[in-house]
Amino acid sequence: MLLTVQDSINWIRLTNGKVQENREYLTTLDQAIGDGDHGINMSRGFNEVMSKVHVSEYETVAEVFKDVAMTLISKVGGASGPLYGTAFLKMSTALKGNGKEVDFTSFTNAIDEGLKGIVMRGKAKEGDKTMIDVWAPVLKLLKESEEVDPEQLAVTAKVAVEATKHIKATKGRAAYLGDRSIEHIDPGAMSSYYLFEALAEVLST
Amino acid sequence: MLLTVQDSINWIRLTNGKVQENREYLTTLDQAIGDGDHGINMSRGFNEVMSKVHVSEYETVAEVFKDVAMTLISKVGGASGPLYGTAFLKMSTALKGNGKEVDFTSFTNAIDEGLKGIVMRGKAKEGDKTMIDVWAPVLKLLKESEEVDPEQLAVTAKVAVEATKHIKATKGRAAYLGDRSIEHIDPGAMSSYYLFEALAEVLST
Amino acid sequence: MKKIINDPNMVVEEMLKGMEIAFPNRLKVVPNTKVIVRKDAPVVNKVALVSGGGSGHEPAHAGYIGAGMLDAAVVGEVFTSPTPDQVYEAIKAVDGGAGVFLVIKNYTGDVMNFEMAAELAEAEGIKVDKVVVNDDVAVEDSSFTTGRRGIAGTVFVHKIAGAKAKTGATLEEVKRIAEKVNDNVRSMGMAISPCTVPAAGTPSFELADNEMEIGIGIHGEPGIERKVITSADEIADELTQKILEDLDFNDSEVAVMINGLGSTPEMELFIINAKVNEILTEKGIKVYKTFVGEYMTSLEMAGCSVTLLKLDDELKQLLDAESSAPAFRV
Amino acid sequence: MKKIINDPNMVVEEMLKGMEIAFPNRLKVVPNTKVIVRKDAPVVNKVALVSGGGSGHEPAHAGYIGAGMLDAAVVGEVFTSPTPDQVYEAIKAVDGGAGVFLVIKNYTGDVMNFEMAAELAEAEGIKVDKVVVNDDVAVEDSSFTTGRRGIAGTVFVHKIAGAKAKTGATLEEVKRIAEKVNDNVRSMGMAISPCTVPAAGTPSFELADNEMEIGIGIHGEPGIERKVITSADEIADELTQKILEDLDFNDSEVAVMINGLGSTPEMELFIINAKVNEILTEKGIKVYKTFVGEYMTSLEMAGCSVTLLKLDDELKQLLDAESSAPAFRV
Ligand SMILES: Nc1ncnc2c1ncn2[C@@H]1O[C@H](COP(=O)(O)OP(=O)(O)O)[C@@H](O)[C@H]1O
Ligand SMILES: Nc1ncnc2c1ncn2[C@@H]1O[C@H](COP(=O)(O)OP(=O)(O)O)[C@@H](O)[C@H]1O
Ligand SMILES: [Mg+2]
Ligand SMILES: [Mg+2]
Ligand SMILES: [Mg+2]
Ligand SMILES: [Mg+2]
Repeated sequence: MLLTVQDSINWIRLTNGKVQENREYLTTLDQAIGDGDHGINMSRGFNEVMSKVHVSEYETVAEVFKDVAMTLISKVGGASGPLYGTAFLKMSTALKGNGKEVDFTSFTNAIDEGLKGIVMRGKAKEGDKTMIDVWAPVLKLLKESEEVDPEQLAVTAKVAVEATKHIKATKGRAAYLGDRSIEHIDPGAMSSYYLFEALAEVLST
Repeated sequence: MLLTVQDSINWIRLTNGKVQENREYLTTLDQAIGDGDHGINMSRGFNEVMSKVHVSEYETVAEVFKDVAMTLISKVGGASGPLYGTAFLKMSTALKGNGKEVDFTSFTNAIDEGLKGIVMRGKAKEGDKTMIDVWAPVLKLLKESEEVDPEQLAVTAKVAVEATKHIKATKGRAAYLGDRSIEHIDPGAMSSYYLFEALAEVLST
Repeated sequence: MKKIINDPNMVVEEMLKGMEIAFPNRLKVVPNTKVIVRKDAPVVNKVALVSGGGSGHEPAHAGYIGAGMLDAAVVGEVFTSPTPDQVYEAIKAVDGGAGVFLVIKNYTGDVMNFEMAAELAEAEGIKVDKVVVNDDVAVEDSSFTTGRRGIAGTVFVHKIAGAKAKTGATLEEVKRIAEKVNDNVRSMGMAISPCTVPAAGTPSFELADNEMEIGIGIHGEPGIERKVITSADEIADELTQKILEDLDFNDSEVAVMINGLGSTPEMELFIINAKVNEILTEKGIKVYKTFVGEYMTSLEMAGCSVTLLKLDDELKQLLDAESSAPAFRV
Repeated sequence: MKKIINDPNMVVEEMLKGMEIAFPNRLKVVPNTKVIVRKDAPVVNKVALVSGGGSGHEPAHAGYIGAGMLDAAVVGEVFTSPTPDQVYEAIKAVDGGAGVFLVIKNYTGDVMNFEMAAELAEAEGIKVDKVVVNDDVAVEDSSFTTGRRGIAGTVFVHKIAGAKAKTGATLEEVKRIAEKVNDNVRSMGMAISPCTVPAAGTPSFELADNEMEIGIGIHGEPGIERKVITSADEIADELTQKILEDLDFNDSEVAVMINGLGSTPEMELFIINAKVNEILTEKGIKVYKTFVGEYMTSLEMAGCSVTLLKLDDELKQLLDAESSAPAFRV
């Protein structure tokens, strides 16, 4: 067993905490190479997610992710809303067969489907300087492992987000800047790092 | 004899010099209690006056003042344009009977008519914190004297302009400020001071 | 100073050129002047409306030229009243035989220069009359002083007197209606940032990060009071209350204008409008029509003014009448 | 941050309220949404036009609602694309049976959210089609990247596709004309000051007193190049040249739009217009119509964009057709 319903809720709660704490930092990152709303968008979205999850009862992890997805899709907007929303929607669909608990293989598969959703929706690929540049290494790690090492997960995500600094953006708003996008961390990659950092924390307790 | 045609031209030239030199200062004074264009207005106007006077031949002081008047009226605008323009027009009219040279009594009378023109046009009175607060003491000095003491003339104008600092404006733009107009020198009073300071310089040589 | 300009002393000339080229079928500049008139001026047997003043208030006044509004705008240097000869040129260019009506904002300079022009025109046998607009309640109304300024309410005078003139009304009738508008219109403004006259190069005043000026005019002059910036609702409340204290608007219908001074996003103007409307509705004052936008600006000043015009049937009809002026299409 | 607002997180809601109250006879907000539609929506058997995007671009997009232009505008948070459910609400509110046409500016977020809404609508049996406007020549045009942004040229798409829809054209015909406009319109912008998203509280970037950003977008994002500010003539020249290099305008007739980004005085826009017109005239490009003003803003950013639309008879006729939209009256 990897993730219970309660774990999945904790995951979202921890992510929310990091997003709210780093609202301004995310916005600063987005001001540098985007339009300065990523922190605001994520903060608004996860606030709404928390309100939703708070008052609901869940039988399965898939249901939790479905609510997260629908809330992000309908409350965030911008690029990150449909992308994170689609990711959680695909993760929810992938976990439909599972119940209260999700094992490692199913979860890895869900992350795989989530990333596919992001790619399908945004038509970006690894190396375009987007959130994909965090999701892809994380998925790779999971696929190559037999079980989760939370510490390694966090480190992988951390290294991945830092690496976006050196990429020239070709997708999203940062692409308008061309070479000027280099030397800046991608904001969506950073929020994805928070997501996986929160996951690592949940899995290590 | 007080003023020759050449003196009157020198007067205008010296005034122009002071106005151009203090363009920014006049504007700063006008920014404090007006709309920040007095230096620009006076500078533009006297530039045009100089161009006009430069290419003309004059037989009488009245003719010089007429050209000064018409140029100021058609090139300055704002409040100061019609006021200075009217002053010089009335001075010109007052000196119509005189020729190449103007004596002290005629000149005093011309200043009297000039000030009356300003009052007629602007409907302000002494103590309203306008250029009148320099013209009136200067006229008083002239009326009380038998001949001009250039030094006294300059001092009188200087004292008068400084005194506008303590007045609450009731006419012109400064009036909108009410009490906030106190502690600031009136820009039009300052440009009138330059006019009379230049006159004192002409008369002392 | 940071501006998109060439020579700071040539901004007015270059603006006029850009305006004339932008509206070749509507406007023309009278050669060698700073007078801009309707392409089809003079309109025979119609009272012609002339307004103007310093520039820096765009779209005032050239944007209000068109059938049903102004016939000419005289453009002075930035924030400086145009000279009498220029106003006189405008009068001559638009006089169609029925007389010329001058809409003057109440500033010492404007009044003097326009009056001198009127004297010149009258000497040439052109009938001229005028209204001096003084809608700004921020300034004390006293016969011993300069009196109140003309600000955004002037646009309603242009609109309504212009509509009246278009009906074929006489000069006296146009004057009556213009004074009626002036008697029933009140405005008040505020700013959160100053503006910079191009030829001056420095801002007209300085405000700390948390300060605003209440009772601001439209020439970058300081307002009547400087204080800590409050919320949009409080600002709307303060401006509206001052206006309502000045004239009895009870049970009446009004036109509302929320005017941006130059760099206030429309978003903020609409936020102000929401509150002004709420205040009026609470007091039983009915909003007949609302105008939100930049009508009478002060270069790039950030701030706004609120204008209320008390309406009766006559004013409503003229307010609703057609206008082809680019900045006030009805 | 200095703004005339109440709660920075409520600016969009309060703006919508202020808009609806300002135009009670023209506009209505679909209850519990951020969708603003024509008062008489849906218009039966007319293709309905829906546009929108983040707010902060006012008068875009609500100001373009009216007969002959848009049927609905979907209003997102400041600079943030609206969500699919909101766009879907707009589609439902305006569909009059002839289908709904979406005018989308080419931003990743806008495209995704509008497309998701289209999928929802199609699932409900509503015919939906779209154009993705990408007029900004500052950005490289590549199929491997996000591609070009949609900026001020979008307003011409609204106008012309709206006029086409008003003639009773089918969804396919509206799409054809919208794409024709998009194929023939090019824009480029610059800024001399940044803007501040209310909820962010700090400016989007910082510029030194002598710097400008060339190739700026409309979301406070930095431009493609930062350099020392030049004269208005040089700026006009740089923007226009970039546009002319991108599309062959030789011997053609064009519509020109000089768009202010929020706090640029009209005076400066007209100065730019004078130069743009001169450049075009020199090259034998005929200016058919000129638009100068704030059409697509970026909050209180100071700067401007130049847009050229290459016209043929069909486009001219539709450009000249009547429009009752408050921000684009024809
Ligand atoms: N096509 C895409 N595919 C994947 N991620 C993307 C794409 N476009 C943008 N993103 C991500 O979205 C982030 C920006 O999100 P946000 O600022 O909320 O939206 P917007 O760009 O619409 O303002 C970027 O930093 C990037 O990680
Ligand atoms: N009614 C008046 N009578 C006399 N002088 C006046 C009057 N109104 C204004 N002034 C003078 O004009 C000066 C302002 O001139 P200026 O700045 O050029 O014109 P404006 O006030 O139109 O911008 C004031 O400082 C004052 O001395
Ligand atoms: Mg963003
Ligand atoms: Mg002044
Ligand atoms: Mg002035
Ligand atoms: Mg955004």
